[in-house]
Amino acid sequence: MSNANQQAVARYKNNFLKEVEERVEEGHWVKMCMQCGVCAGSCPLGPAWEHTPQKIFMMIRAGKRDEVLQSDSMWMCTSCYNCIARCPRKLPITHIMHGLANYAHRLGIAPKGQPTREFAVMFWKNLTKRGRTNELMLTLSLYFANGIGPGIQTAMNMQKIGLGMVLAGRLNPMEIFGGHSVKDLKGFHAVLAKAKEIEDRKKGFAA
Amino acid sequence: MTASIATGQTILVVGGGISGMTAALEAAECGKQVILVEKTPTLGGRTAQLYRYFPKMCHPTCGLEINLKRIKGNPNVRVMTMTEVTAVAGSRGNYAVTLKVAPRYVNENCTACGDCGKAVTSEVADTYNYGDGKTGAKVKAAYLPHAMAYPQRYVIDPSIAGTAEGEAAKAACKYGAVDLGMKDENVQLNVGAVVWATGWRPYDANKIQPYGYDRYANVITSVEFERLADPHGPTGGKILRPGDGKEAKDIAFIQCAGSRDENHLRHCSRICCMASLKQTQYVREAYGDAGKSTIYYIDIRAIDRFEDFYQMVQKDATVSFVKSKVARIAENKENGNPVLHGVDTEGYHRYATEHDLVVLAVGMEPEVTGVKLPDDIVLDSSNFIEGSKDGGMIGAGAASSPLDVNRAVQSATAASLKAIQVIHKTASTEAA
Amino acid sequence: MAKKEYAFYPGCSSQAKSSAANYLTSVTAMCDKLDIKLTEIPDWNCCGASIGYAEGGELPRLAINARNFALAEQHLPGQDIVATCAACWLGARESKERLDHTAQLMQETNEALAAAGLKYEGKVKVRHMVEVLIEDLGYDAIKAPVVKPLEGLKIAGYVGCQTNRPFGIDGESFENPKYLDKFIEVLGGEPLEKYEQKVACCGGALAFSEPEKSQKQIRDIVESALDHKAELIVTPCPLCQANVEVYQSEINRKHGTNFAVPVVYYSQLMAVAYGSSAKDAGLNGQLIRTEALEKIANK
Amino acid sequence: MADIKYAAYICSGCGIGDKMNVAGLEKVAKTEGKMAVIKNHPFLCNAEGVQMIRDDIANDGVTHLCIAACSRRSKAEAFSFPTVAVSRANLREGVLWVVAEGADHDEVRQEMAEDYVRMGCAEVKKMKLPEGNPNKGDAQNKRIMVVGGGMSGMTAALAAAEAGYEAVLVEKTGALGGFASKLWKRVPFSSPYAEPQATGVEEMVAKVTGNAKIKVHLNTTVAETGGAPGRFTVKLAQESGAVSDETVGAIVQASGFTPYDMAKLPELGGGQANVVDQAGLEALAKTANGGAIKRADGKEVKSVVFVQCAGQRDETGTHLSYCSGHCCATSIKQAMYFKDANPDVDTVVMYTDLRVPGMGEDFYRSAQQKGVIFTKGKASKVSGGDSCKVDFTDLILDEQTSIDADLVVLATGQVANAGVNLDAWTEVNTAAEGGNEEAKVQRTEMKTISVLNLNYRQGPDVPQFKHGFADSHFICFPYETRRTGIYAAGPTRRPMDMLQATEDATGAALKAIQAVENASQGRAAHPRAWDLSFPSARLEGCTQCKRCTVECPFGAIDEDEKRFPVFNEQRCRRCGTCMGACPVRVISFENYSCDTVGMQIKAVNVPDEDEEKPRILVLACENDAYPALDMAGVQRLTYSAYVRAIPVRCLGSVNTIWITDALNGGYDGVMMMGCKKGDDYQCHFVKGSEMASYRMSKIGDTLKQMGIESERVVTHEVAITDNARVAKLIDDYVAELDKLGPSPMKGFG
Repeated sequence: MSNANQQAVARYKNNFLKEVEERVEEGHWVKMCMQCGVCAGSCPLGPAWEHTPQKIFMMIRAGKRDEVLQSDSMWMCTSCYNCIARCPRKLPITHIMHGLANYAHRLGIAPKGQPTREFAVMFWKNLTKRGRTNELMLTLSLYFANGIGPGIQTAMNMQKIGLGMVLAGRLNPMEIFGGHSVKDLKGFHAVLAKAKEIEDRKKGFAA
Repeated sequence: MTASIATGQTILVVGGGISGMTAALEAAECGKQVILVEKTPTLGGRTAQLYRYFPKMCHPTCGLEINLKRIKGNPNVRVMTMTEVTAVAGSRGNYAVTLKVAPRYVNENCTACGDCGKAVTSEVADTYNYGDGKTGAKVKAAYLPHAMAYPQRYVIDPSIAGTAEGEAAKAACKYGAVDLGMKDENVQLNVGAVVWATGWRPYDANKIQPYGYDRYANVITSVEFERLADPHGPTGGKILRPGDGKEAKDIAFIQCAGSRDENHLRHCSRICCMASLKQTQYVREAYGDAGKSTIYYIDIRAIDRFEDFYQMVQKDATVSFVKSKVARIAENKENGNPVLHGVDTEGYHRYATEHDLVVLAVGMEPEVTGVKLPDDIVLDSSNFIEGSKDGGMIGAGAASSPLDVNRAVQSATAASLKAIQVIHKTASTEAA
Repeated sequence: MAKKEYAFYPGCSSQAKSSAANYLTSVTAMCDKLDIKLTEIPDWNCCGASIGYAEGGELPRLAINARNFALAEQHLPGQDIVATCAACWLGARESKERLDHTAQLMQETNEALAAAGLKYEGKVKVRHMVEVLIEDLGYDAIKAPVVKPLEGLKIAGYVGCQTNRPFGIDGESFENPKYLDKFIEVLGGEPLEKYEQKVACCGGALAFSEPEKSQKQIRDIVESALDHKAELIVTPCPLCQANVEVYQSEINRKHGTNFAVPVVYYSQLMAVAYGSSAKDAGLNGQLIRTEALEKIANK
Repeated sequence: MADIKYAAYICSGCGIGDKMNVAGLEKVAKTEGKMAVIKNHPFLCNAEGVQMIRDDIANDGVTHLCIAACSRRSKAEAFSFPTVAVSRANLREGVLWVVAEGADHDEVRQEMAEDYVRMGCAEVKKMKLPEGNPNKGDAQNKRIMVVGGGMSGMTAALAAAEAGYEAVLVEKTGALGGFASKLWKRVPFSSPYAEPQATGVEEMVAKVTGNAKIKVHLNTTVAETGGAPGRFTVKLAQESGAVSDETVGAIVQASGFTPYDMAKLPELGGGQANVVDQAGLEALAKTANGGAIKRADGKEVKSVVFVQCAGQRDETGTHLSYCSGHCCATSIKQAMYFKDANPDVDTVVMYTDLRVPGMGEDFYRSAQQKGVIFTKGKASKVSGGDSCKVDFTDLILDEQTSIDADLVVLATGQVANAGVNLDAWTEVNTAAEGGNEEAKVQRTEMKTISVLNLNYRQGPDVPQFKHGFADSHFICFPYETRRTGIYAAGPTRRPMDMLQATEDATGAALKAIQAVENASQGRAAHPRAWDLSFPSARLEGCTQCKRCTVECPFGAIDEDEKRFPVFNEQRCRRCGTCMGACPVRVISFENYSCDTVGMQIKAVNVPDEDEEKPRILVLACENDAYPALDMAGVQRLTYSAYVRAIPVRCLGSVNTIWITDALNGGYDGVMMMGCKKGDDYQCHFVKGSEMASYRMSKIGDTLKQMGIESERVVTHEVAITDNARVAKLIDDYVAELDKLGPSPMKGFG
């Protein structure tokens, strides 16, 4: 993984903006920011950010590669789209944040143990397994992510809810044995594999 | 009214604001025949609704007085108020123009004695004081638009024209000036050149949803603030906020309210920074050191010697600057104060600041109500007028670009000469 | 009036015994009364949701959404895709816009789809159920079937994020959308128009990973509803519904509050107002039961 | 001239007849006003009333008439009788609407009205119908001289020519084009505002040289300018030393600007290798001719930093304190030069406030689209050399940092080429005239930078406004020059970009055309546009005190060898400052003179002290104070009926004789109301109210000799919006005078 990072560093030398434009989803928008800061003030999770979006764009232009990619700011995004709705330059900020997170993640330099990062990975694995999310497995795997002990602890705390959901017919204990799935799983996986292959080729992650 | 007096040597100026008056007068004082049409009942336009000008803090009515004196004394200018251009046919040097004159219900016999106003009781929105906006100001339905209105003649609001109120106004007039039988009148004119000085209008603040102009009483626009600060305004110059009539002493000015924003106006309106800097001095004028102004901005655009004014305001201890586009406004339910949320981007400082009153520095967009532009007029990406392809029609002042008063007059003077060139060429080709 | 037919995209959470199963139940009842025919897209797959970005990346997310489009175009030609889940609608519509506007992505995506013998033509439209109700039927049509008006019921319309931004419902403001209030009004209830948290984010995407942060959002949403004396919160979004309902007990446990505000779907309000039983309206699916609605339903 | 016949027309409309005894007014007009014809009418301004007056003029030989009705500001069109002398007695706004209602005010109201009738009659008897400048015959030249052959100058010349006027274009270098010809490209003037455009200089030069109406003088400067609008005589000096003469009617000064000298900015690398100003970058771009831009040392530029506001917006007093307006857009354009040639060149624009108003925002976006990086930061130090370095504070990231670059461009400002600063000049010149040899040398030195070399009494160039620019002081009137017939245009008037400069030049050309038209008709120019009156002086009474020549705000009056004033009517703006200045009162206008006002003052009926009715004379500037008094009436605000107001053209025209006459005549006080003075002066005749208060400060001794308290003469700055305030000022002053008691002069009048 980290050799993908070294290759990227070598390829773009000190032109981080160019790297972002070519490799990050919607990255070509970064240059259009005019530093008004409306995104920073619009984010519900704002107070949890170390760097606001507009500041991250400035850091990208200033070539602060490590600080940006290792920041956990992007991982605070709740996908509420307030920033996109208000940006006077119509930057797709939410997607750029997602793109940066994804790129950092793929390079393997995103913050270790960042909970959202880990959840996102689980979620994707969960949904790609059968083509549809398995909410029970998702929940359980999350609780047990940090090992059996704490897992049981969290599970105990949440079991009332879990049980409630079951009673309300909104969580199915049987899903542990499979649950919902697309029928043409083979085709679905083929599509995914192909898409990933193209994307990796494009973004320099080709194995 | 006959069109015979107008010829291919006549210049038509559309819009009676400072740009239109300037374009008309400069040509007339060169000896040209000019017809000046204005859609409202009086000349003066938007500048007549300002309290003071930046950077001199002088009064717009001072210049208006001079321009009106020029008009009264110049036989070459014919003024038609309550008149709109409904059609323009023909081409450079030879236009056939159709005008629609709306009924004023008061004829030239009016001496502005005011008896009709005394006779009626019903009221209408006082548009001079932005009564159709947050000031809520009202006037009698028989009124003189303002103290310097020209023509100095009353207006009867159409809403009472056919009513007993209208009759009462008629009965009260000793001079037979009230004529409730007036109808729309169409006038045909031939002119050689047309100057479009149709001006600007404040961007509709209701559209800027995060700032809640439509939801919070104490969020107003910069043009409304001018009326609040003006001794001739609805509050007699006291800065009373609409929500509860309380004196507003801690005032926030939000720049780029609509401007520099692809969700609204893509252009920069040029005047707003200076307007807000000026308005901070209204706050000082009203409260001295007890007042407080905060300007939320992206870039302060105080071009050329206006920079002096910016530097002066920066030294004013009652004024502070925050480099931030405010994200949203909420309302403190207890006291009705607007609360501004955002981030100061110089460094990184999150704020949630309460103020007594918020003034949105709304942008300029071309005035379109009552303006029907001919098809061969070329517009820019924000619909400002670049002129007609054949050069026979010229944009002037704020109709041609977002301009401050001084530059609008400069633009109108240039437009005036361009119009003169058009009729000169027509004359010389006809002669040849 | 002729039946209106749509290619239905229920999404993972609306499946049987999933977190929004009761949404599906009530939608079925609602559509039945409104003469709307929903045909499920055969073998549809997950939209990837917003959170899918981190591992999924761009093209895989586009591809799985395009798969649904291709299936709809193939099996239900001429029908618009209708999603009930905010995330599904958003994920799908975003993918569609990006594909339709970027030739390269379109080409790459179809290259991927080809692996399953599918092709996305770029024809099908992607819409949210609320759009269908407002644009294809209109408020009068929504009012028409009302037999049990929700009299005197104070309801906070909580729109949330993803049905509102970045696309939202045509003609509605991002900051102050009014359609839920209008729904409540035509159904005979009392909308709380000044409810401030209308468009606040529930922190859904972070519910698992950053519980403290997302539960802070939920607290504000519920508190403000109570300030306005709301008996109910109504929402168009399954994530909002689940989060705001599910975590109230958790918040009570942590902060000693005693929240118990029922959170329902607009479709449940309609089903009840249209005379469906509490069961058909999916009211038995509530973690926080709503006696008020059940009473009306059982009238 | 035909026999004189006086008539008074009294209107009883608008309630005048109800509140006043019109018969009484008629009696005053007859017995005291000595009017031959006296008529009253219930509605004088309507068609019938006006016709009655016209008939009397046509059939009854009426030559002078006093209209006693509303204010002179009302019904101006109805009461316009261009063939006769007209005075207006303001019975409506001046009496009816401002005197308190009710019977107990009937007496004072009537007295006030009668006085205004007396004043109107007295005034008109001293008035002559202005017939325009009798010397207009010598002012028929309508050619426009344009000084400066740059973009502004060429535009002005073409604009005049295309309107049918001959133009004389004077350029000091060997070619037309000016600064614009040094540019690779210019910023866009019209939609879509996305790309730099060809300057179009060549096309314009071709148009100018190809235009039969334009005569071009290259390598030429203006050696001397004399005369006045319609008859300027100009000596042109060729580089060769040859001198030629031109006669022109008006002048457009488009002498352009000089970039602020980089050498004054060592801290920003000024003078070091690979640090250039914007002009320097244009030169490099021209050489590159669309290809890769290379530095002086031939190295291809791979990274460039533009430092905005270099030596501008300076608050330390060392450099330019103003903003030159165009530099942000210019740097954006220049950054595009690099990006268009090679997108991989790093281009950083370092700014504190990016100032691209209007559609400039599109140009800004276009640059970002091309990958130009904008950094909000303040450069503290630039070092040149093979690898330049810019130390700066990043205002967004809040850190001290630096960038390396192959080239640094300093956005320095525009310095006006506006010639000699007259304030400095006057000082030196007075010393020189006093015989100071050093000053004489200094004066000759100063003149070398003069643009126009005017032989005017008040100095060789047009007065400057701020920061050395030859701008107008007025927001509503950007072309309100202080040298009639001479109009500055382009960056010499105000810092500006090329688009604004060409528009400015077009406007200036119009004003020049207007000036020659007015001069040829013997009419005044703005703000008393079309005024046909003109000043005449009885020189036999003149004491050669030079006050008029010194105090004329427009440098209209020169001196002949015997030190007598020489009036250049075409330069005159009819403000009357000279009339106010003249200690022996030999200067007057036909319809405005020491007598037209003096006789009004004398006509007022001043009660004896036992009547306890004080009289206060108000002399009000007709542009601001008088309208304020009027509008107080329009708004039905009341003030004391003891005042008698007389509008004056300008407080500068107030002659102290009026004050002393009034006080001698038993008035209890005199109020003078004029415009704001000082740096932000509002007086359209520049120093009117300043002059007035200066003269009043001198009047103290005279008052002492007369045994009159100084409080009996006051001056106020009054704005046109001061409706309520004027009313209060008057009432407060009446109260103050009441405490002071009646004037000691009463009864001696």
